[in-house]
Amino acid sequence: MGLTKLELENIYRLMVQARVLEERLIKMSKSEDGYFWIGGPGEEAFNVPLGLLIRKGQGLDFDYCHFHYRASASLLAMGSPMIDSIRQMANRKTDPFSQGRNFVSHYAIKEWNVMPVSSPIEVQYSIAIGTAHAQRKHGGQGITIVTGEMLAAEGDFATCLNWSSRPGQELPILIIVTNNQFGISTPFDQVHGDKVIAKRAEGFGIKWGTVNGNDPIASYRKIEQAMDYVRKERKPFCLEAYVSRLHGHSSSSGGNRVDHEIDCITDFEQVLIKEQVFAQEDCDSIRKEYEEQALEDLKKVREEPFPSGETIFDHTFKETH
Amino acid sequence: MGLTKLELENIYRLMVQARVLEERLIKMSKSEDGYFWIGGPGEEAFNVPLGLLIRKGQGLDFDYCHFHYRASASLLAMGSPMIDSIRQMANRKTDPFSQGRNFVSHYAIKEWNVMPVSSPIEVQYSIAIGTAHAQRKHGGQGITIVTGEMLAAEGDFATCLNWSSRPGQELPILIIVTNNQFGISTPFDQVHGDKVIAKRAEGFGIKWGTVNGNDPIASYRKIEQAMDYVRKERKPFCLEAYVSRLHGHSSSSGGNRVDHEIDCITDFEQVLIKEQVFAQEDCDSIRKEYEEQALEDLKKVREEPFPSGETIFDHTFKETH
Amino acid sequence: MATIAQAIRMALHKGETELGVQDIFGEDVGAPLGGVFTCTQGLEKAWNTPLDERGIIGMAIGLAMADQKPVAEIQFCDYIFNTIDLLKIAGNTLWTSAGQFPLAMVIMTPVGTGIHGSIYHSHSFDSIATHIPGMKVVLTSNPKDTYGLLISAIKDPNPVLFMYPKALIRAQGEEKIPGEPEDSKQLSAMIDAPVGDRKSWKPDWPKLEDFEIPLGKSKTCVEGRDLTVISYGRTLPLCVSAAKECLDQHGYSIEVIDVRTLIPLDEQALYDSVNKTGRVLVVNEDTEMTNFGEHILRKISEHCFYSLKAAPKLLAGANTPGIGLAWTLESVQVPQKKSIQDAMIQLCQTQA
Amino acid sequence: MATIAQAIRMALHKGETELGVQDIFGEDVGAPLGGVFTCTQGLEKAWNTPLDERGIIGMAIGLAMADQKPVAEIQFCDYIFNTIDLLKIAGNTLWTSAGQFPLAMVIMTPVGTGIHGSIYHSHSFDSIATHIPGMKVVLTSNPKDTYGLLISAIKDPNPVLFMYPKALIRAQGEEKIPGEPEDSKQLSAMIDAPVGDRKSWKPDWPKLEDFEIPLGKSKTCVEGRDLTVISYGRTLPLCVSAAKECLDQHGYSIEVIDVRTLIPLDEQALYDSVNKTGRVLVVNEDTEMTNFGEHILRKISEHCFYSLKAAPKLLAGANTPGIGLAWTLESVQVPQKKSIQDAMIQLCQTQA
Ligand SMILES: Cc1ncc(C[n+]2csc(CCOP(=O)(O)OP(=O)(O)O)c2C)c(N)n1
Ligand SMILES: Cc1ncc(C[n+]2csc(CCOP(=O)(O)OP(=O)(O)O)c2C)c(N)n1
Ligand SMILES: [Mg+2]
Ligand SMILES: [Mg+2]
Repeated sequence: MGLTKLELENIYRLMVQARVLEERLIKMSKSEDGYFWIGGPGEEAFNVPLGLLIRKGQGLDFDYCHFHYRASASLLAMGSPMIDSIRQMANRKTDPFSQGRNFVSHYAIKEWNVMPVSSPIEVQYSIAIGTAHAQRKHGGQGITIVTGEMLAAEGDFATCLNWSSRPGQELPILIIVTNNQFGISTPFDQVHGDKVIAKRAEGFGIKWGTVNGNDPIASYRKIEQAMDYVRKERKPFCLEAYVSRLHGHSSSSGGNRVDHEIDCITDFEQVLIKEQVFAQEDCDSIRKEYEEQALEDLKKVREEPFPSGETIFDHTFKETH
Repeated sequence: MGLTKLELENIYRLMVQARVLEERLIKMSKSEDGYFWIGGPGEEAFNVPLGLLIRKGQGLDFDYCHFHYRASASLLAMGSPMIDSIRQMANRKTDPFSQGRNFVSHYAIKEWNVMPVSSPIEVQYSIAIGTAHAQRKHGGQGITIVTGEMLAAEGDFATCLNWSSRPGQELPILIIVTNNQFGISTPFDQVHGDKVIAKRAEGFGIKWGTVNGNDPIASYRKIEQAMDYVRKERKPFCLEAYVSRLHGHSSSSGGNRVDHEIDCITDFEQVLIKEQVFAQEDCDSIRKEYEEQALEDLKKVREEPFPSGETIFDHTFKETH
Repeated sequence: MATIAQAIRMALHKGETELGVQDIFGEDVGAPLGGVFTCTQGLEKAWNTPLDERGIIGMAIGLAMADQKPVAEIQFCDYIFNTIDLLKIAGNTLWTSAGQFPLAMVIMTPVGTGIHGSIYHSHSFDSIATHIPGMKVVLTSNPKDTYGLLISAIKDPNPVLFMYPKALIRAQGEEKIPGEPEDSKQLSAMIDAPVGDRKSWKPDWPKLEDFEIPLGKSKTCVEGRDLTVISYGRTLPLCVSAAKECLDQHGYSIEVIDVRTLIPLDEQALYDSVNKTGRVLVVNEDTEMTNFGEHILRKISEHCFYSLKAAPKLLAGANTPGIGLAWTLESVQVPQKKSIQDAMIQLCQTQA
Repeated sequence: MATIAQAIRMALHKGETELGVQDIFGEDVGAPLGGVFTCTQGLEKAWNTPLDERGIIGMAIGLAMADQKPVAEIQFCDYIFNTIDLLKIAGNTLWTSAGQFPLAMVIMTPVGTGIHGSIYHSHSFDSIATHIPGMKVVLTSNPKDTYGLLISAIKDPNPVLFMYPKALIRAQGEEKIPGEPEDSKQLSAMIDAPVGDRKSWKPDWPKLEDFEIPLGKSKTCVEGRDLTVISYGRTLPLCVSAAKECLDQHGYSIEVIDVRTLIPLDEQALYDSVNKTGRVLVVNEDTEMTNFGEHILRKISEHCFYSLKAAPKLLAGANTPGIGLAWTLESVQVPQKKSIQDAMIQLCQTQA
């Protein structure tokens, strides 16, 4: 399959870890451990390869990531520990992304160029052109990556396409649409006449492609190709991935597991078992391992403090010197 | 040429009338008769046919017009007298569009479905979907027409395309882009990677076309075709017209005549003279006739009152009964 | 008793059947969900839009131009901020066209804190909304008013921004909407969609009495002599209950006024009360800089300055860029009953 | 003396050559035009954007995230209203990320009336801007301050909204920017682009002295004892000249303060003045409902209530949906020297 056994194992482990994390977060949202949940169960097969392929680091030579709120698997693949997401879910002061201020899945890591995830969907598309513009001038290998979705109905997606394709000023940006066929309760084809969103890129002279985001190997390949093009050609590429939404929109819609969508992890398990990378027992024990870890993390987090009310004005402005 | 002599004559007359009006308005902007000027000299060959082909009237059975600020020739073709534009330029109380409140070329005629022209470019594209939606439900022959341009860089153009093409909910809307290759001082190809804006419609499954907007006969035919499609099929169509901008952007950039762009009127004159519709003298005397009328109109307007300072709160709200 | 969500639904039902409303729309507003807060469940004319607030407001303006009486929803007011230019157009089209184009349209949106909504589900919008001329602005605090005000909003020939506090949407009112069924279980059985498959479900709308509350009329919720408290939305019931406790526990007689309509504002009622009490506290939860409460206080200072016995006071949201998720943060960022009560007592104790 | 347009250009030149500014952009900001008000003529790092305000602000935020110190222009503040959500993000990113992502960026935009700008070239933006937490806000009134404040804005690690009054952009200042050439003709020859073909033109930048004005410091333009007048932007010079005439003609001693920076606001200076004079008038030209001047007055009421000898007053723009083109309209919709003077006299005459 082009990937080594070790690579496959790694992808699988991260997918399971991400799933287990999300399941734990959902449980927390239904208990006193947290409030609102939103996250990415169902997107692991696409998001893990994405996270693995990102050039992680700080500054123009690395990739700027403008993610939306279903990116947990990418973050874990980049090396973010589960406990940090649990901390944000539990709105603890120790949450390294927002110190208990923001919803879970709203990552922000300056040292890794993970730009703050914003709740308003769409704005990341018009903000991403800024980091990409800086990288265009800087040269090198660093690129900008932006993910999102049905927001392709908002104008900022057009802004992104337009500004990415100015003649002679093309931006090194990978524009990703992770299409799960829904926006909350609204089915995709009720509000979109175009079947393939990425095809809009064509009108702007931007290359584009689609991929089955439930297939981690295909996703890996396609992302690698697309990144390669953007890194070397310093031009935009628009990639649409078809993914599942396995626990509905968020805790607001219950957060329960749905049963009519493809589960990329069970599918991938079958492939790995068939290819003798793993036996079923291995799969089970990997899951168990992460489940235990998540629970242990949660216990630890429960002992950590909430942010104090006196901190509300902190970081409103950066001090001038 | 498919159009009768009478029709050609009428088109020519209206084009000249529009040009003469604009020239008069520009003179006013340089005198004490007015302040800021903006308008459409250079767009007559497209805008006159457009105005003539509109189903003029009030309500859903007629065409809703969401124009931008270069539509004077369409308005004259619809039957608006020159003097009303002069009144707006002179910010008189008698200005029927805004009673001396708005800039010239900011038309608003409820009885003809001419929606208020707004200075913010782009918003007409997202507002137009509203009248079109009402007409979709109503049926009949009435359609919505929206014009604008480089604003195709603003997201509302994408909004318009997206909402016009929802499956089963397609809107009867003619989406027009009058491309004059400039936005104030900024050349089109500095900020657009796509050569043909209308082509963006394709990504949404919307039919589109282009036309030489300096050719009144081609424009007439193309608009007629496009309208026909929209009226009968009750589906969107996107039409891009290439036009000239003969007096620069507005009075802010001087308002002087430029010499390197096609003048549709002199070109059309040559055609008409060649086809023996007119002799050169006829052309000259038509122009003279309108020039005299415009001057007379201005003299009349000079005697008309300004709006009174006491009226500033009028029409803030409509009274409830 | 009905909830605010149910009150909205019933008013919109009357709107679509009797008052000429042709379209009710927004993100997830149509079937199957009927709105993230169920405010549009079971309505005939409700439909789902693309995820595009600019399109939603643009659509509403266009429909109003075509005399369709649209009711549009912005799912959370937190997501209205990319449409301010369009709201301004809604507000200025009549003026700009010198009276030719009235825009009869309602924009509904839930506002405020109280649902652990963190940064983007806790915004207030009263201050920016009231700075957009030409639009009427309502912020309701209970189901009965919600019904009566929404009926008036729909009938109004002008654009009306209709806000309701997220924290109170599901709480039952203390007063009945005239004609609503005695039993709230009965109402629920009639008009709340069942869990699960709703394809064949149809609401059974109760016959309500004709009832409306004119825009621009405030309501005195508690009468008092020592202090006037002016509020609206989520903080209003907190003010009422704090005032009652102040009377019981400290003997202060506090008047509480729910302005209900921010534009037009029932100014005279406010002046009359302040002229009587000589003390004024305005409470809302928007951030406190350039806050609509400051407008109220400015007008009161202009009209009642020489009756004032103590410095007029505003209790509003802390001027921070967001509301924190942790309750330790949210609870001190916006007024709660305790902080309202403290402010009341402090003002009552201040000597002229 | 330099104009505001020239002051901006010179500050941006220093910005791009010495202070790390990498990008100066907006609609028509680059060559050949250099901005519709020539504020960006001759700058190396100035470029033309697509006609897309959301893209412009998004670009600025993204560049700031990549530490590029962007300076973005919105051509007229009248066209900023579709970007409020993005401005809010500029203002909340540091807070939301718990200090990780400071956004050093400047957004410039011309504001106000006075150029017969009708509905969409006459807007003010001070009230809505000051309701966006996390952003500093400047509104300058003369060339020297413009230079000094813009230098500080560029150096500031936070987002700064930098506004300047359209009506004053081309007027020469009364005070020199330290180091500017003696003769304004000389300055013009050095840095104003020639009419016509500019392809080979290069500005010859004067060497200015190091000079900056810290954000958050107001300026007392006229000292006085009877009344404190607080203003900024276009109305500021009108207040100064009205105050001088009031002294000459009526003997009233009026203090005039230019706040210059709206956020952070130099509160103590205002309190000190009002405590001294006992009377206060705030003048600006934004519409008067939920107006930043009401914030100033609320804070003053809180801090100086017992020093006040007369009801504090706001003189601001009429609450209409637009400014009319006809001068008969505009002249009565926003404060002019005459109406300012009338308000001054009236306040001075009011007895405690
Ligand atoms: C600008 C904006 N409008 C509305 C919302 C409320 N909202 C949160 S998620 C969501 C649906 C998003 O759907 P999609 O973009 O398809 O992403 P998905 O949740 O399916 O991954 C909506 C409407 C929002 N977050 N931002
Ligand atoms: C939203 C908005 N931004 C900026 C402006 C200022 N402005 C007025 S006209 C113009 C250029 C418009 O160019 P284009 O759309 O190509 O139309 P044209 O003037 O060429 O007909 C600009 C930037 C505006 N009117 N509206
Ligand atoms: Mg989706
Ligand atoms: Mg153009």
